[in-house]
Amino acid sequence: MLNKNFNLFFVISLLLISGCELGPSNIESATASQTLHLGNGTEPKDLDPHTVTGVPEHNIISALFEGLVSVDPITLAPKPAVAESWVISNDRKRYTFTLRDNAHWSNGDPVTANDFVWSWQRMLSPALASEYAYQLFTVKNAKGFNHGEFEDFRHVGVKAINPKTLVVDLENPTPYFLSLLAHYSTFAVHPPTILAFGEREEAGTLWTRPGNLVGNGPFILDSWRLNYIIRVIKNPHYWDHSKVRLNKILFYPIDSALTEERMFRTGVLHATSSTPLDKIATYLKNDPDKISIDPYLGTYYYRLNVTEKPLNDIRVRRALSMSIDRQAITDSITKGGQIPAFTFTPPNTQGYFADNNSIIYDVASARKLLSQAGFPNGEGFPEIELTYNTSDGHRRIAVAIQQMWKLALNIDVRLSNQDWKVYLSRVQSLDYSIARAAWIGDYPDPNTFLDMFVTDGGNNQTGWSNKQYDHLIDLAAAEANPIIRYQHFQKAEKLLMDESPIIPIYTYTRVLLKHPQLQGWEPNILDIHPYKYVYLEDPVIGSEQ
Amino acid sequence: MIRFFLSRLLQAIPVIFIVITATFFLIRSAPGGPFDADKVVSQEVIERLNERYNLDAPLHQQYFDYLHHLVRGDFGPSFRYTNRSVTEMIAAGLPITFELAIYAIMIALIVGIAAGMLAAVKPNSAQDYIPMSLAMTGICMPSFLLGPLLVLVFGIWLQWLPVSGWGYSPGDKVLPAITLGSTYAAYIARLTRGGMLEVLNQDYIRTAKAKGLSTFNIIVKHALRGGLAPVVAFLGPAIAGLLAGSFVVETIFQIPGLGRFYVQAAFNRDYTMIMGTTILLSCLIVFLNMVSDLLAVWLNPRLTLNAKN
Amino acid sequence: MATDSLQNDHDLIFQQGRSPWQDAWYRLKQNKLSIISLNFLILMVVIALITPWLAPYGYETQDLALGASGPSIQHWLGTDIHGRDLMTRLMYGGRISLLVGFAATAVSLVVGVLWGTIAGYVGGLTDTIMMRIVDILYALPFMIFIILLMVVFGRSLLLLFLAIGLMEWLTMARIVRTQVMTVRNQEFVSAAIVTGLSHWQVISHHIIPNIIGPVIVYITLTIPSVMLLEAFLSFLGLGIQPPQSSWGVLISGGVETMEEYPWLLIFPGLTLSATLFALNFLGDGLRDALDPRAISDR
Amino acid sequence: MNLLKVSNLSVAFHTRDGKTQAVDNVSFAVAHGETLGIVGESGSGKSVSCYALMGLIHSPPGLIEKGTALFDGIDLLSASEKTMRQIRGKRISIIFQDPMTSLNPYLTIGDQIIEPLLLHDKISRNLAKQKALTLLEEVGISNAAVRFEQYPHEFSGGMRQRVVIAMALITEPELLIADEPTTALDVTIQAQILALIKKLQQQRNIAVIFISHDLDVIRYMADRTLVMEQGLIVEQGHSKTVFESPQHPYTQKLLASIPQKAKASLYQFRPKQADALLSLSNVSVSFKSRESRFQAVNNVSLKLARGEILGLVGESGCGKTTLSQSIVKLVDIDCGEIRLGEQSLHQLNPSKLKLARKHVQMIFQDPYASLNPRMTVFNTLAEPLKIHRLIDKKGMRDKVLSLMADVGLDPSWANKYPHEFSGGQRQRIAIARALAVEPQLIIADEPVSALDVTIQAQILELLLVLCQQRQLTMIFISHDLAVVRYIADRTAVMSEGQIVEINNTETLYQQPTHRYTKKLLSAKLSSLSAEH
Repeated sequence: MLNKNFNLFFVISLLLISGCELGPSNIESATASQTLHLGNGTEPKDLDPHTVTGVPEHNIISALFEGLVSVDPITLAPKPAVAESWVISNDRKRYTFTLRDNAHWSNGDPVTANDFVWSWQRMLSPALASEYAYQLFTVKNAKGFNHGEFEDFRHVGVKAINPKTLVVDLENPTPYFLSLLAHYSTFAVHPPTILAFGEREEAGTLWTRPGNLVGNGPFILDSWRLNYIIRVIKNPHYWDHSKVRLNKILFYPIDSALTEERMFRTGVLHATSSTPLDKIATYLKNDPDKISIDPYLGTYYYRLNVTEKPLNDIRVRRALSMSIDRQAITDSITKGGQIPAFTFTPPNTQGYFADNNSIIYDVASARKLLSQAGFPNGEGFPEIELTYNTSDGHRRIAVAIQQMWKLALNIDVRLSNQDWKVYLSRVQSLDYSIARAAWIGDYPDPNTFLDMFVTDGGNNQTGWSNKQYDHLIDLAAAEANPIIRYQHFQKAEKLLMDESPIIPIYTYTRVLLKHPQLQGWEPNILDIHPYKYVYLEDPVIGSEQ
Repeated sequence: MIRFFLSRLLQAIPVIFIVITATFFLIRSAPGGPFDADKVVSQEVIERLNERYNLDAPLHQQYFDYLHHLVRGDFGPSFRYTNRSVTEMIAAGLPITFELAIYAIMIALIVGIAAGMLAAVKPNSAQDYIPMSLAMTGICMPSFLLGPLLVLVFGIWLQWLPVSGWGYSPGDKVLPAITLGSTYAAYIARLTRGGMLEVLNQDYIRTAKAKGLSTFNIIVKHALRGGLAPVVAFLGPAIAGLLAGSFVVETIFQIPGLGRFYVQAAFNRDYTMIMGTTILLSCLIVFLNMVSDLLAVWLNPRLTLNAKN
Repeated sequence: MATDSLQNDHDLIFQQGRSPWQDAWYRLKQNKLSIISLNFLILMVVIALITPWLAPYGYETQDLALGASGPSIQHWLGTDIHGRDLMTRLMYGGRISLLVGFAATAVSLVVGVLWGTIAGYVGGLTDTIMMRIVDILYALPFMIFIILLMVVFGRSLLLLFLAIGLMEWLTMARIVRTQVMTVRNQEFVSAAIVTGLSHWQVISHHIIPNIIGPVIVYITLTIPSVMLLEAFLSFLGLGIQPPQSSWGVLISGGVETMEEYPWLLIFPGLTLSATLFALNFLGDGLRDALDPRAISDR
Repeated sequence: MNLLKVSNLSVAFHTRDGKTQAVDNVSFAVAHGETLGIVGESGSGKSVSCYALMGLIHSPPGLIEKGTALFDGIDLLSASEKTMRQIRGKRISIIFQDPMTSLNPYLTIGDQIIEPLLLHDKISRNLAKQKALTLLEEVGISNAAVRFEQYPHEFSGGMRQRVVIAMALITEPELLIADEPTTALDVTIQAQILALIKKLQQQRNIAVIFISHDLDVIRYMADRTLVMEQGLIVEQGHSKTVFESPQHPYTQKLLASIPQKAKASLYQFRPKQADALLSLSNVSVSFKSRESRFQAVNNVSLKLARGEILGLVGESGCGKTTLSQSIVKLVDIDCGEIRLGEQSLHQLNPSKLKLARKHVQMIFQDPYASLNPRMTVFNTLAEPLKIHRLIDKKGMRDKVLSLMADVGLDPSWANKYPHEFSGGQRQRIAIARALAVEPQLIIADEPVSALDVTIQAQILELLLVLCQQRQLTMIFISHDLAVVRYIADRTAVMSEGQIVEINNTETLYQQPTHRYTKKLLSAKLSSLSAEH
């Protein structure tokens, strides 16, 4: 009896060990088959462009679908996609799109203007509860429809004149409108497919499964193993399929950056979605061709709760902001070429530069400000709490800043890390003193940043309110002249930094590990890499001098 | 036997019911809802989502609705992975975690029992001290340390084995199984040593020797069964703990198992998924305790199945 | 030999009779490995106590420009990524780890032993109900539990003990219960009852001393897992907060940078292992010392 | 021609406390078909010398210092392990003392019986089974085919010993070593087993070494007898000669220790007044298992006068222990009443019960198990004094020491632990503990069964003296009829939960009326050997 069991153990352990001969890695066989392996953060919630919100979802959806407009991978300028051309009216409020004849769904059906009207109605419908519905609020009456103020979609400013002509009316002249159309929330979905698996406004039906999903992007969904691998293969019906060089893309949802890095190092992945902080220096030193550091449209900052003492005092807020040595943080902690930030909007956001004289690193002035606020040398300053969501990187920065404040201002700050959801609910209910935050722009325009801090803005979450600021943002929205518009934004941002309800810390960079095989993967501030330009090619050895 | 099962089943019902009830209300009292996100979701959207997932009903109503669905075998849809049902996700993850756990337990048993036996046959000798020191090291070395270490040595330096995946490339199951099994191997080694020492002092071992059996045969045929009693008692809770603890190993090796779902569901406030995995775990605990008792009886014919314990 | 002093001690305490503890101490003294381990542990505790006066640097003192550097004359064990002295942080971390290790284990010990003893001693329906409660607690999702604890009670070291104790006592209760069921059927327990002892006296005088061996072995296994659990809870936010640290926190941080800055893993790892080995030897020694039969049987 | 010739065997044990010479220069021989009896008290080296022959001495701590043991030309002491394995279980078999522990509880009887056969004779399992079944029938196990598949715990003690015998004989060994094969058994069973061994030996012409501390058993079994004391052979010769005209003083002492027919008249009970200290009326105790109810004590009534010693005899399982436990309320009674003096024991509240417990104390069978191994003698004896607050702290020491002196223990041992004492000394501790609270009634449950004859005699003497001095009343439970006859004033015989006969001891022993009493008395070995 027992002997039998032992034999069984033995056989199974042999089986386990038997695979010791490692075959060729993913990377080694990738060039020939043009198969791209990508680290992709977490498991996507779904692949329905109208209901999802995250970056991992975005990476896959952009392979499966295409909008009216796409962006140039280098300049981010709008490029024709499903729409082969468009005309903008003089008041910049009416856009007339002409759809290309050879745009097809992956089952061969043509993509029509009606598909877009149908899809936008779906996306804006209250019942679907799309979290990104506001992306289309620039369209006339879209907000009202989404809020259920009326039910007739014909009042919304989007019409199909004929199968290939789509007319969109806007509320305001919105210079970044075309960029919005490159965002997946404005993509069209295939109505018959949706209806085959449920109602138009029904979320979470089975239409996004492999075999069911019909898209219009360069790739089609081939397989989806939960929490493991999502595989897409080339779509022969894609209008520009001759340009697409990749045959397959495999997306790996990987929670741990350390695991992802190890997978990259052993040739499982071509590119990662993140990079462990401590590996950056190693790669820069040993494998500079395998790491890429690119500018990114995002700001790492701290929110200050201006509704409670002592942070209701502008001088205290400015003192806190001015006593942070941002350069030391980017040099010694984040190490990924991040830029110390003294304004909220990243520099050169589509040609916009904020006035960055308001906040500087100046410990002496900071001490003076704090003393004026009634806390000379930090005396009497209450212990306040710095809340951040659980993450090693956030902790390291917080630890450094805690110490900087202690040394510069002699004040004690307690660190408090919270589970993500607790952190969110704390911040949203203003149940914090200082909270770590980050903002990644949705589209390359200062509005995506500055719009946040209007009075009672959903993402304001500092309790800060300034009439003049609100007014400036309104003026900018209505302004058609880009130069004057940016001036409004600059004034607003100066106001924001003077009152400092937030402490910008650094402007993000996109640090990722990237195999030299990976070509056509162009750096841009939105970290968008249209797969139709991407291909794999073994680097020529010895060509560099 | 039937009585035993019935009685256990009867005990399992209140246990699982209490677990369901407590978990249901506990998770809803934790701050943050399933739909809170980085970029603030408008109140209207939240309300509609709540409506869709029956979260707008009074709490007790939600509870009874949940029970109502549950008795019909419906765990509901996942709140996070919107096009997945909880049943589907468990069906995808459980077999993998189960397979991992089986390998780990087998490694733990083979290594642990062998080491424990070696040590017990010659107590207080090098043959005792070396395996027991290794066991102690194994206990000191948690999987979050051992896993990356093994990957570094065997995956990256020596390049013998893959560093990730599960059934994707040959040999990729070796390191996860060893990582998960080693701590348990260490515990089992200690338990086996203790149990064997006890049994080897028994009179019937002397009888076996008087019959002319060799030391190996004495150990395998006569001592092992009795000596493993503490190990068997340990196995039930250990396997349950192993399933829950596979999260770390699954994360390190990118394995699409249930452990990751179990932990992530809590962070995501994926209510139905938390409920599903917790119910599964409680059933497993009840079941494994029962198996552990059955196994103890099978190993030790003197015991009879007592309905109470 | 120690026999002479032993004899004197015998006479000294003869008046009152000896408690098992006093006896254990005499026997323990004869086990060299245990005494070395005990001295090592005492040294660790002493270091922990006088760390504020002993440590060469402040545990929070940073040198961002220096960053992580290997062992050197200034920093014997190197520095971490914030440029903080690792030795100092290990010394301060020991304060937390030792406190948590012992206090949380004590919590689990008290609860687990009480629970297991009552279940095993009383038996029957009481036992069934008590053990099913243990099953229920095993099954509850601990992650949610931790999040709730943090939200409801905020953050404190005391809460940390409680949380860890709450998780660890379950297994302790199981082990104790099995042992108690064996011991309670022995004749000397009947003898004690006949003598007129109350149930409580029987439990405390006769049963608990006789289950102490397995309990001590389990404690030596619990302390390491408690110290590592503390690191995990701290990471989740329930435990200690930076800039404080503990051995577990240092090790789990060291794992992440083990290729770049191996000293950040090696030194905390060695410290923890040495302590745990010492605990283990002391535990084995104590178990033997507490069992009067062990020595002559050897 | 001798089958086995042992010359100059010396075995020593090395422990922390130094060297113990367990067997000292022992020489003896056994011929084919002969039974050699070895008699001696525990620790005399009788078992060790036989284990040495089989290579069963653990080394360390044991060490065979010198000697030879020629078995059919092979020196067992210097043979290789491989050679020994071929001899063990094949040519020499051994029956161990305790059939409860010497069978592996995890394996079926059948597997264990055929194991040596499969190992040595390399025959098929089926053939082995056939052989085993025949042998099982032969040793008196009916329904052998069914029993073959059962586990040891499903057998009674006597049946197990039959299995052990079958297991030893299945390979048809030339030499059988029987180490106290009947000590753990009831008298009636003992007689059967001895008869069985004798029968099988004669049928197969096997040489037997029979080890026992029981002189009656050796006298009945052995052709020649060897008396050992402290590792030395003090006397050997034909059994008849040794028993009838012992030469060595130790042999004489051994023989003298066998209980006399009755105690000296000094200790006889003389009823002064008719007050009953303890009275049981219609007491019944049952144990419920799931399927059945087991009636352990069935409607027992008896009265015990102050100062009287009542003997309670019966075989294991007859309910005598349960009855005694119900008197001290370790088990609850189903119905009936137990009165101690004026109190009804089973209606007392906890505090009154504690008081009542002071008056009734118990001495348990196994002096090892009944003492907490982690308490010193001092603490063991002080505990009841503390519990009942009989004495203050200052007086504690004197009281404990005087208690120790009373039971014949050296007071300087007060800080020793139970395991540091011999069996007899442990039983003295247990008696001292019972006496500590100065009870009126003592229940002694087989207090001398685990002890050697000489020690047994001392303990019995001690109990008698104490009863006399302190006017104690005692219930003395034993399966040993001779012991009860020696100590008890009245004797009750229990069978299947009932008292079948109760009478003055001498009357009962000489004129038993109940069928069962007669059977019990006739199973006594002295009567067997008389027939022989």
